[in-house]
Formats: sequence, structure tokens, C-alpha cells
Amino acid sequence: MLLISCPWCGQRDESEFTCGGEAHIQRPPDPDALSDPEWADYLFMRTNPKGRHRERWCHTHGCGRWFNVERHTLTHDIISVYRMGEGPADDGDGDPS
Amino acid sequence: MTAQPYRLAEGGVIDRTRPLSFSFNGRRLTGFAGDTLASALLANGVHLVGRSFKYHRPRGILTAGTEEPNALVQLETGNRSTPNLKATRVELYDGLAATSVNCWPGVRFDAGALIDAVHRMVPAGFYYKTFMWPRGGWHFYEKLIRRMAGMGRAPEGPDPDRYDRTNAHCEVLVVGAGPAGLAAARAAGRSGTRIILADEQPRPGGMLLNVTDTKGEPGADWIGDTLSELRSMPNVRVLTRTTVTGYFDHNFLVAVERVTDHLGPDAPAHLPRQRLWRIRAARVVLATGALERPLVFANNDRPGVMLAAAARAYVNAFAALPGRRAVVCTNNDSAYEAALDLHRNGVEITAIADLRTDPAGPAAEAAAAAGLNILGGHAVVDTSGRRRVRSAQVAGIGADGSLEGPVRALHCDLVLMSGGWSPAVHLFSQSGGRLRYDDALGVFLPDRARQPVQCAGAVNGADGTAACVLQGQDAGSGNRPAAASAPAAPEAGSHWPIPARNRSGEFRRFVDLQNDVTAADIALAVAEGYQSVEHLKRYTTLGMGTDQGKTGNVPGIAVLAGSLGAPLPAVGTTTFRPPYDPVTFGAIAGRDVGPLADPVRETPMHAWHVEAGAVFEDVGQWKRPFYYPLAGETKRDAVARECLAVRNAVGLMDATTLGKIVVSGRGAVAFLNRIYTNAWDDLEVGRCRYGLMLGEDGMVLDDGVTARLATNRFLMTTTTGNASRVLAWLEEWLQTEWPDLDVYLTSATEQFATVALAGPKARAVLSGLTSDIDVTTEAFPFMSWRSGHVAGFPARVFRISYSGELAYEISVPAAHGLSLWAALSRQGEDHGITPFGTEAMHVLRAEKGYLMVGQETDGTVTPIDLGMQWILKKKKDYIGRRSLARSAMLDPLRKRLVGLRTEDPELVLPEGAQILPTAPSGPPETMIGHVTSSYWSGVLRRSVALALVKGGRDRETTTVHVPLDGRTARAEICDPRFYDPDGARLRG
Amino acid sequence: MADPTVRDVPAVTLARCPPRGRINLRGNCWDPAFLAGVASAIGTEPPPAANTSRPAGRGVILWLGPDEWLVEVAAAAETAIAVALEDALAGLHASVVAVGDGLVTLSLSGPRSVDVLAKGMTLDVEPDRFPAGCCARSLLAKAPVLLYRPGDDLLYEVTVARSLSAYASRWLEDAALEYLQPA
Amino acid sequence: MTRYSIFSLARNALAHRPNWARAWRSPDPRPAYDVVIVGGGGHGLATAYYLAKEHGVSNIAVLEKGWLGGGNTGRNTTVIRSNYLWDESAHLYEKALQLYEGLSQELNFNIMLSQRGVLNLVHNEHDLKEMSRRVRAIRLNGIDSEMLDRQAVKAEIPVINISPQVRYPILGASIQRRGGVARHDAVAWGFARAADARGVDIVQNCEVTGIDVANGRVRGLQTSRGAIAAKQVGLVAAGHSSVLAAMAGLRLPIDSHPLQALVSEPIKPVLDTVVMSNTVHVYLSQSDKGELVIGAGIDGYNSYAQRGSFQIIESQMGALLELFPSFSRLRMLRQWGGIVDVCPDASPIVGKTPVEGLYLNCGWGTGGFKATPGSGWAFAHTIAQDRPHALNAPFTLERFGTGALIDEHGAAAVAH
Repeated sequence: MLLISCPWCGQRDESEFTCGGEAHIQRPPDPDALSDPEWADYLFMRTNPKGRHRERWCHTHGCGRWFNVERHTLTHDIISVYRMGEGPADDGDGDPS
Repeated sequence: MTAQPYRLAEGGVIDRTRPLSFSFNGRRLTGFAGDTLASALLANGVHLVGRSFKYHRPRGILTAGTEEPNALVQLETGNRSTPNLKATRVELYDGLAATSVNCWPGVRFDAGALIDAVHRMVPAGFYYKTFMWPRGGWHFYEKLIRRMAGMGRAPEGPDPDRYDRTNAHCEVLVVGAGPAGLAAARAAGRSGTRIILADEQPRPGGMLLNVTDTKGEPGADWIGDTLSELRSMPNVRVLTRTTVTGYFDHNFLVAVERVTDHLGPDAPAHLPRQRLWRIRAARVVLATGALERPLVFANNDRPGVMLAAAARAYVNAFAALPGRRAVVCTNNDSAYEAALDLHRNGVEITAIADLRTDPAGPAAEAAAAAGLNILGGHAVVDTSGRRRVRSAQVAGIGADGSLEGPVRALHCDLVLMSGGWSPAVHLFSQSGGRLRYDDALGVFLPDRARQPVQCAGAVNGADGTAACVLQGQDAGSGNRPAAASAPAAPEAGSHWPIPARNRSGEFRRFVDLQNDVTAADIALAVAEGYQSVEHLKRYTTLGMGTDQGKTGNVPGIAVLAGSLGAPLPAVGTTTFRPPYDPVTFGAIAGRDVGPLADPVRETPMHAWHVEAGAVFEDVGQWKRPFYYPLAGETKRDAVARECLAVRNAVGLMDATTLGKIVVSGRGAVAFLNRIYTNAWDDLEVGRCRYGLMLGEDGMVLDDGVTARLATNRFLMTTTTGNASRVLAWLEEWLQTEWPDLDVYLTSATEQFATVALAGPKARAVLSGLTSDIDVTTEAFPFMSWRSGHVAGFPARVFRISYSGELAYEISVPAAHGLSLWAALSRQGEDHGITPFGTEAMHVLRAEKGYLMVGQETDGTVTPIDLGMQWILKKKKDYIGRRSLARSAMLDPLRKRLVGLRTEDPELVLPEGAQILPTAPSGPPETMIGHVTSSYWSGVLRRSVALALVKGGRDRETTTVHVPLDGRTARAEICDPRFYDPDGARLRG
Repeated sequence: MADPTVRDVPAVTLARCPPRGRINLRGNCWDPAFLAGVASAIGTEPPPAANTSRPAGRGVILWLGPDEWLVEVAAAAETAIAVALEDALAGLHASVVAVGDGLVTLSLSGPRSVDVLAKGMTLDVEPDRFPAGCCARSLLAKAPVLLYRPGDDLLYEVTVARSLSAYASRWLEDAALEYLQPA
Repeated sequence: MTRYSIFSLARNALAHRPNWARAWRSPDPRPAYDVVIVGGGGHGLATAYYLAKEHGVSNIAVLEKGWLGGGNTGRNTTVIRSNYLWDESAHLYEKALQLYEGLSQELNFNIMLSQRGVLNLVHNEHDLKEMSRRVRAIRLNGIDSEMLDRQAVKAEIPVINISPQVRYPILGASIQRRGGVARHDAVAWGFARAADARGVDIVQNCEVTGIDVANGRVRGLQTSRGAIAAKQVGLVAAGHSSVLAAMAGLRLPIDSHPLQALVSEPIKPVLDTVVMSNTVHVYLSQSDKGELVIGAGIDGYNSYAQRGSFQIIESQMGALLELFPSFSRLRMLRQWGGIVDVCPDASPIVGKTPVEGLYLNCGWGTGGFKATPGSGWAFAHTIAQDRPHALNAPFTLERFGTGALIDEHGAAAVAH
């Protein structure tokens, strides 16, 4: 059971959150300009790393905000938490919130 | 009342003033308050408690705790019957009734024991090598095997007991209330922060409870003092009868408190039977102690063979003698203390066979001083006796580990064994902590932790009470506990297994007593190539019993290492996983069962529907009226009547459950343009528009009508089932992709009660209930909305229609929903107003060829497939647009929506029926589509059906074949708009 | 922990509060105009700090999210205050939606109220961790709720969607059962 | 290879010492192979076996990072069935089921296939319609499937609660009688033993650390036990597909999630079929040992940790007790997790890659065990012929570009 630090509300139990998968996948500004495989890369292809993973979570049953989490997919340690539009914290293992 | 022939006259924690009557396998016996079932059985001289899993061998009581592999019982009968409980953990209560498991007809004479006679035929993994004939024959053999397997029985009938689940937060969780745990809790508690101390026993004290002579180290007084200090601290919560059983990520631990198990079926009904604690701890101190290991010698499984420390516990804590004449076999000092305690209480210690050639030190000296017969370099190599051990065969063990000298049979009724102690590292390992093998101690110890956790006491290798207390204090104060102290005496680690005196004995050296895994099985697995410790476990079932290998795993690893000729640490351990001790399903589910299994959501008009006799349909968590049968009506009758009422007069339907979302802000139009496939710029305030949402993959996600309330304010509706999903999805786009758009979304689903009023008489009914809304077509045209009052309540009225008739949806604040419904019913009486349910709604819209999300769509259907190109913007982008242009989406043979007209107008095709281009010729058939919606249409006096068919309406007028059960129907592909295709009625 | 030995007070009391007016308010709390607009309509600025509340006239304004608040007022005042807010915030990026009918508030009080809540909530609700005035959205068992502690006593308000109120209420009754039987 | 039978058991029982041959060798890897299969689970071992048996490939290695069968093969809930909606899936899974039906004899290893029937419960009107669609399509594909009403469900499963008074009453079920369970470890061991007998080198404790690609063609592998050259490489490592593919520069439409399962203590037979419910989200069967084997859905986050969150177990138990209130006093004995590689359409990828000589078999999500022999059979064909068999031709990586997905979310709404 993860304990996730919402950048707004602080530490809350995983059950209040929804995981939205890999973060920082931008919707292409001009989809028509893309080939089918390029569009598929946006739509379906994922990094799915074993290690540090930047992902989106939503505090669904709290403040309702989406935010980013950098989490290790093997240890489940949360390395950093940062708001939408922000970049991840420096390579420390501290929790910026 | 029967006597308790093996009960000591004094001592122990039992209360001799409170005798308790109980039965075991139908025999009436007596024990005392404070007894476990095991101690009470021993006090009565009962040793044969159960039968083993595979060979059905007689088994007794090996341990005094959670690690018990043998003494499993079925407690009580009927709906409170509980299988596979460890007699060593069952607290005695008056009237307790227990029976042995896995034996027929009884524990003394068990037919299953025939297997034991042919045990050589059925070594580990034998079932992989036979039962293969004939092909598919396993299902037959399996029935026999299944009957033989399986231990106890499932209860009969629903569980009458209640279970609780609760959450707790603390700064320090201390697991185990032995000396280390008590000291840790006290040290932590003095800081004033929140502490939880959990222990599985009814009384704190741990192993100290089993010791009478503490030789000057902390003892009963120290426990008492510490406990009273802990109880005086308001920040400390002491949980007894509570087993911490799972250690998960981010210091989340699960514990089970047995609240009333010790009271039996007469426990107060308002109390939960068990409580599951979900604990989030900033820091954890594990003071989980150590478990004594058995020794692996021939026939080490007979009733009367017991771990030395267990025997000591029975004598000291329960005043129950496990025998009168004992032989001791050990490879370490701890068994000497047990031997001395038994000796002091009148048990004759025939011999102490010590695997160490030259036992020395205080333990051996004390035993020698007491006149006990110590045989250095000796071991018990076999036992005899059928249902109870009658003698132990003792022989010398040479330096090379082989038998030496003559084998002597020593008469006895008890064999005590000690193979050393294994730290209970289970929870530490579950937490992700690494183990290391300590050569000096010969054990796996906690090494690097992955979470904020510390180990203290015997689990950390500490020896002796004083050392445990010191480590506990350190850990409790947040300091790193001192390193493990040196062992009192080095152990002989090389006698796994102890040599047998003959061939047959070689096959009877048990490692896992519950699953009947022998040293020979392990050797066989190694010989066959199952050499990884995980393969060994799976091939032999070592450690997979209800005791989870707490006693057998380490000896098993040692035997494996011996067979491989590898050092023990190279073999490693299997992964420790939750739970440490089995957890009751009911406790895991908590109160999420029965009426609270999942929320039931009801609309404000629910009571009316119930009163009207509605049959309900589950749509997500909502209960929606499905149809309203009159007396004697079938579903088809009722639905037909409801539909005709809407077509010919007027009907009303509860539409409250549809999702409603207020979209407001300067960016609202831009937002809708991106979310919906059609354009929203030109929608005037006061008007409504139908919209279709796609996923980014181009597939239809949801649909609904959105009304423009003000320039920058819209009210969007969604389908019932998708309401929360759509809101979440919209929020995700807004927050993550388009933060620049000035839009706020607010759910208004629960704020309003909504009634759909549909049918040619709808206007007449509505006009009678409103004075401030002009309901004429000119003033209030199709696809517009007005606000005002209906039946005196502030209302928004939307002129929209899903039935194809003149229709209004009237929304009022939820509190007025029931009154509005009642007012409409009264007002419509003269017009024949009829409540209709979701099924009639489905029929009405299908007659019109309208799509229903979830029925015509299944996540693989595009708007083009549905013939809805008209709703797709040509130029501007929207979610899902690019996906519609992918090559596979342009395939002319994609399945597209059509109508189906059955040749036999009376025939209503089953929904889900598959469509073939030609008459069936035998499987596999070529299927070109399926029926998505199909109903009897009362107004058309024939069946109507919608279908998704390859090629779609290009096939119009062709005949397709629909295989039904036992016959094939023919139908013609047609326009899906069966009724009023031009829409004259809904605009009227 | 609460002292369960206090006599004459039921261990837990569960009640359904009378209907209230409630307004869901969205806006940018870094925009002085928004703050001033809200203050002019309800007498106080929205609290910027997470999980806090402020008295607002005879009602209260509760933090729901960084740009979202719930204004609680008397039922009869809901429409007027919503209009006042809308007028005060006209032209700003803000949203005012009356939601009073869609929500139901249950109150839970008594020395064991914390224990009852803890059974259904992962939130740390002990009095010193969830002080007077604190509010938070979370889950009570399977129902999304807004928890609010108005004062220093052990009274907690659980606000839940109307259609889930029967579930929440039944759940709390069931959870409280073990504290309500005679010893 | 000693032939297994009742007679060989008897011979060994009477022998002074048992004399069973090793089930498989433990060879050191050779420097080069014609075909290297990465992943020593059921799918990988089956691939190697069928390559050797059906296609005469003789120089094959299977590389396994840990111990063979230690991934999802040894962590699933052992359900086998072929009742899939879409033709493409139905044909592939049916091939697997047919191979399963003869597998014990073929491998001379009892995989304990128990065709005790798989029931999919239905709890609402919408699901009734879906069931009708599914059962009819499956039957027309020549695969057995039936619809049961409420009372028939009770007849099949006497211990189930069909009361209409519960939260989500049971309205009916579909059943595939040829479905059932098999012993998961035995499938891996049986294929391993049979492949080894045909000369396949099964190399355990050999982790692949790199894939050598030159001029668009695979050349070999870097491993923890040295470099190994290979003409063809098949990646079949569920739970690590993305990691391996990345070594060859490929991105996959896959997310890896934990899938948890648990067993009860062993009890006497109480449940003779496999029961699944998508609506209340649980599925279970009773093993021959007597344990109830229970599974549910995946955790929502990406993970390679083989463990998940406790809340999944809690909701699974609530669902179980809704169907079987009398199981409340039984106890969870063991709990574990696997890593499942999930594709957006809940269907696998079995086929070629943009790298010549590199083949991919992954994305089976929660349902890979039931496909094991069919997957291996079709993948072996794909490698041997350098083109997919008709059975796996639709399951390409390219489908994510064209949009020709095979959406089986209905089939996998609950993990299995």
C-alpha cells in the first residue's frame, strides 16, 4: 500500500489516488502531420522502465488534482512528487513537498 | 469431570478455580481457564491429535505456538465450524468441541493410512509420473486424490459472525511483546508519540512466560512493571491476541486481532469475532523472536516427539506434563534448560543425546549436577511406537556424521528435540529487507533494511533476556541495536539429516511434518534436477502447508545444501511472503459484505418506484426501474404497454441517474470543440445539442446532450454508467493537457432529480403544471431548454427526446424529485400517463435507430461504423480524430450499424445472436456481425433489431442468416430507423 | 485516544443534519480580484491552506482543492448567496454552482467517534492530527466523503453524495455497533 | 529420458535406491546457437520444444534469468479455457486448448489437466446480453460453450449463493466444459524435460544484458554468462518484455502491472469447477491439494516488483464472500504477485519485429498460461519459417499503427 504525498494535501493512502500511467507524453499539436506509426507511438507505445518511472497520478478522492510522481518500479520508492507543468526534482531521494 | 492425570498440582498461568469442559473427537475432557487446547489435551494425556497430509501418519503436538505443523483441528460444527486450527493456538473455552482433521473414520483408525504402507510408490512428485492414461483420465484419478487431500472441511452455511477492519497510524509499531518488544515499546512510549505494541499471545511476555527460573535476568516482575508503565501511557496501545501478519510497501502493516475467538460461540454478538488492523507506521521495531527447529531423524514424527522448548512451555506455563519419561536429542544448549525444568517437575530424563561430541558449559554442567545422563556425540536415530512414541533408539555419531557403535533402545513416552533456533525473520523479509547467513550462529539474520524497520532481540540474534532487553531499548529509542551477542555454545550444523539405522528409516526422516516431505524426497528432487530452492519447494511441497514451513524450512534448506554439497547460504531461502500466519477471509473483507458489499445508489423517487412494484435493474451502483409490471403481466407485456403509452399518450421515466456536468469558463466552447466530434461555437444560449465523445483511439466513448446555459456555461449530460468516468476523463485533459483553457467542471449529477416526460400528450401534461414556461412549439422548440417552475418547484426543462416522441426532461433540485414525480403522475392521469422503465426506453430508441452506448458500442466501434459521419467536424481537430484516419479504420468491410428485419415478423432475435452471410454449414462459421439490440415493437407490430454487420448498409436489402438454438432465422438488412424516420413526431 | 469510560454520554451518536445550502466555488486564489469578490459576497476570503476552513457569516467555507471550495450556508440562503457570488465574480475566471441538494451531511459525535471513523478511513482523524476546523475529502469505506471537524469536541461531519447517504449512514451504524451495546 | 509410468514408479519403489534420471541437464551455454529463446517459462520452453519437434531445429538454447518456470508460469491461477469472443483469439486459444488435451501423453509428464468446466457468472442485464453474444460466437467457431440459468448455476456449484437478495445477484452464467485447470509447474517442467530430451540447452541463472544488432539484423546476446551468438532470437519473457525490447531499440505498447493471487488453507473438496465473475471481480478454483486458488484484477500502477497493494486483496475477498458467504471462516494461507505485460487491446503480440531475426512473443496480460502450448507452437512456426502462422498473423506489433486491434477487454475485464 503506497503512501503518496499529494503536492497539495500531503501524505495520503494509495486508495485515494488513481494512477494515470507514464507522464510527460504530450499530445502532438498537429496529429494530421503524423504517419500511422508516429501516431501509434503517441497513442500506445510506452517506456515502461524497470527502475525510475515518471508517471501521472490523480488525487481522485482528495483535492482532485493531477500531479507527477517519480517512482521506482522495482522498490516502489517514491523519489519525487511535482505538480503539473513542473519538472522532477533534482536527483535526490528527498520529497520536495 | 475427568481427572487431568498429567496436570501438575501447582504453577503455570492456568486458573485452577475455573475448570472448563470440552470435547475432543467426541470425548468429554476438562481443562482450565488459561489453557490452550493443546495444553489441555496434554494434561489429559492425549497425544494423538491428527493425521498428516499425505501418508495419514499419526501425529501429535510438536510445538506450543504458531509454528505448529501437526496438531490441526476442526473447531465446532455447522456454520461456525472452522478448519485447520492449530490446537497450540486455540484458547480453551467452556463447551469447546474439536475434532481431528484429515482422517476417516477416525484419528485412531484412519483408512487413509494405507497410503503409508506403500509410501515408496508415492515419493515426492509421483503424480507427475503417472495417472496419464487414458487421455483425459486425470479428471477421474483426480477425484480420488482430491478426496484424500484437503485437511479440514469448509463451514456449512453463511458465517454468523461479524468482522471489523480498522486503520491506525503510529510513530512506532512494535511487533512482539517478549522482553525485546516490551523494552522497545517502553523506550519508545516515553517519547510521548503514538506507539502500538502487538503480540499474538493472550498475555505479553513472550518466551519469558515459559521460564520459571530466570537465573537473575529479568523475569515475571520485570514484565509486570513494564506492562504497568506501558498501560499508564495514554499514547501506547497494547494489542494482545494480535498477529502482525503482513508487511507491505511504505511501512503499511496488517495485523489480525482475535477479539472473541477465546470466548467461543457464546461471545457477545455486538463484538466482532476478529479485527483486521491496517497500520501505517513511521517506524517499525520487529521483536518477533526465534523459532526452535526440529531435528531430522527416522520416525521423528510420532506423537510424543516434541520440541524441547515446547515441552518446557507446557510444564512451566500450563503445568501440563507432556510425558513421564523423556529422551532428549539436541545440538545446542537450550534443550538442557528444558530437560532440567522437566526433571524438576518429576519427568524422568532417560538420556540427553547431544550431537556435539563434548558438550560443555553451564547448561551441561547444571544437567550433570542434577544427575542427568548426558551422551556426547550421540543422537536419537529412530523411534518406535504406533500412536505414541514408546522408545527412542540412540546411537553414537562419528566425526564423519555416520552411525557409530551400537544402537540402544531407550524406553520413553516423550522425545524432546532441539535443532537450534531460527530467528523469525519473516516480517523483516516481507518488508524487503535482506538476510545474511551468520556462520557463527548458523542462522539467517536480518541484514540491510529497505524500509524504516529495526530488529531487536532473538530475531536479531540476541541470546538471553538481558541482551534482548538491551536491544529492545535501543531500537525503541531509535538507536541501532547492538550487534548480536555470541552464541552460548557453537552448534553442530552438519547433521541434517541424522543418519538412519536402516534402509526403511532413510525414507522416514521427516523435514516438513505437515506435508510429509522427507529427507529422501529432497534427495530425490536434487537427483532429478529440481535443485533451485524454489523448484524443491514446488516439487516436494516443502513448506507449503498451513504452518508455512516455520519449523521445516531451515532444516529443509540444510538437507538440500547437504544433498548438493553446497554451503547453506549459497542455497538461500525461498521468498517470505504475507501472511506470516493465515488470515480469516472474513477479517480481510471486513464489513464489505452482505448489505454493505457495495453501495446501492437510489434516486429521490426510489420509494415511489418500489411502491409501484417496479422491477429494478443494476446499472453500475444505481438501481433503476427496469419495468413496472401490473398484476399478472410478463416482462414483455409490461414493456409493450409502457412503450405504447409513450407512443400514443404519455409516459414518464426517472432520468436522474444520467451524469450532469457543469462546464463553465471562457474556454468552455473551445473545450467542447475538442472533446466532442461536432462544433459548439454556434450553439445559442437556450439551445441544446447532441454530442459524441471518442477516446483518443477513435472509438465511441460516450454520448449525451449538452445545453448552453449562458455564454460561458454549459450543462453536459453523460450516460449513467459513464458519469464518473467521463468527468474524470475531462478533468484529466483539462489539467494535464490544456491547463491554459479557462474551464471549470463541476458535477451536478446528485443536485437534480430529472424526469423524462415523453409522448404526444407530454405538452398537455407539462402545460398544466407550469405557468411561467411557454410550452408551445414556437416558443419552446425541439432541442432547446427553458427555466421556470414546474409544479411549483424551480426547474429547468429540456426539450429533448430519446424516444422519438415529443418529450421533455424536467430537472428540479433533488429534494423535490419525489414531489415532482407525484405531481406529474397526478396531472397526467387523465391522459393515461404511464411510468416506464429502462427497457421501454431501450425499445423506443431502438425503434428510432438511436445508438445506445454500451449496447451498440463496445469500445471497438467508431462513429463511422455507426453511420454518424454527420457528427464529425471536417477540418478541426478533436480527441480521436486522427485515429479515425488509420488504415484499418478505412476498411470497407468494418462492421457497421444496420437495421435487421426478420422474415418472420413475430420473431424477436436474441441480442448477441451472430449473423452469417449464408446458411450455416458447420463450424467454424464465417460470422459477419451480431445483433446489438432486438425488441418486440408494439407500435410497428413486428420485431425490430439493430446489428453491426461487415459492410454495413452496403448490404441493404440482402438476406442474412441468424443461427438460433436449433434453427436458423433469416432477416433482411435495412435502414435502422424503423419508426418515424423523418422525425416529424419529436419536432411536433 | 478518547476516554470510553465517560458515563452518561453515548459512546457514539450518529445523526443526519438538516438540509443545508452549499455552493461549489472554483477560482484562482492567487488573483486578488477573486479573493476580494468572494469576501464581498460571503464576508471572508477563501482559505488558501489545504484542509482548512474559515467561518463565513453564519456559515463556513471549506477548502476542497487548490482552486475549489465549498461554501456552507443556511438552506434558505443558498440561492441568494450563489447569486451574490456570481455577481461579485462576474468577469473573472470562476465558477459558482449550487450543490446543496446533492449532498447530505451526517454528524458523528461521542467519545468513540474517532474509532468509528478510523474503521472506514485511511485518513489520520485523531483529534490532534485533525484539529478543529480541519476538513478533507477522502473515502469512507466505498463512499467518497468530505470530513469536517467544526469544533474542539469529538464531533465530525461527514458529507456525502445524496445517493450514497443511505450507504454511508448504514455503514457508520454498523461500525458503531460494538460501542453501543451494554457492557 | 526415463519413461514415466506406473511401472517405472513401481520399479523404483522396489529398488534399493530410487534411480530416476534427471529431468533436464544443466549445461553451460555454448558460444553460438541457431536459435536462442530468451525466457524459460512455459511459453519459451514450449517454443523450444516445438521448434525441435515440428521444425527440426536442433541447435537451440533457452536462457532463463532465474529458475525455469519461475515467472508467471509459476505464479498464475492455472485456468485454461478458449471461450474468446473474436475469431482471432478464439482460434489461437482453441489451438492451445487442443494441444493441452494431449499434452500429458505428448510430454510423458502429467500436467494434471482437469477439464472441470469454467463458469463465467453474470450479474446484470447488460452482461446477459454480452454473454449471449459471446456464447453464440464461440459455438459458431466450433468451441464448446453453454448458457446456464440461475438454477443451473446452483446445480453446478452447490456452495454458491444465488439468493436474489444480495448486492449483485447471479442471473446466470456461461460455461465452457472443456475449460479447467492444469498444474502450472508441471507444464513448465514437462516442456523443459521434453525439450531437453530433444537436445535443447536450457540454461538457468543466465540473464540477458544486451541484444546485439548490426545492419538491422540480430547477431546475438550479451548475458551474465558471456556473449552468445545467435542467428535468430525469440523474446518470450513475460514481465520483462519492454526491458528486453528496449535492448534492441524497440518500444512496445505495453505496461507492466502487478497481478496478485492467493490461496486458502487446504480443505476437503467443496468446489468442482472454475468460477469467474467480471462484475464482482474475482475468480477461483480449488486445487487438487484442496486449496482455494483465488485471483482478481491488476494493481493500477506499473511495477516489476512481484507484489501489489493489500487493497486489491481486500476487495477480492469482499467479492468472494458475496458469492460464497460460507467461505468467510476459511483463511488466506499464501499470497503472491506476478508481473503482467498488458497491451492496450488486451491481446498479445506474437510475431516478427523490425529487427531481422528477432521475434517477439509478449503482452499476454493476465491470460498467458492458458495459451502456453498454442503460443509456443505458433511462435516456433514463426521463427522457423520467418513468417507468422495464420493463427498468430493477426497478433502483430504493426496492428497498433494500423488500428486493427483485437480488443478483448470484455474477456479480460477480470484477470485470469
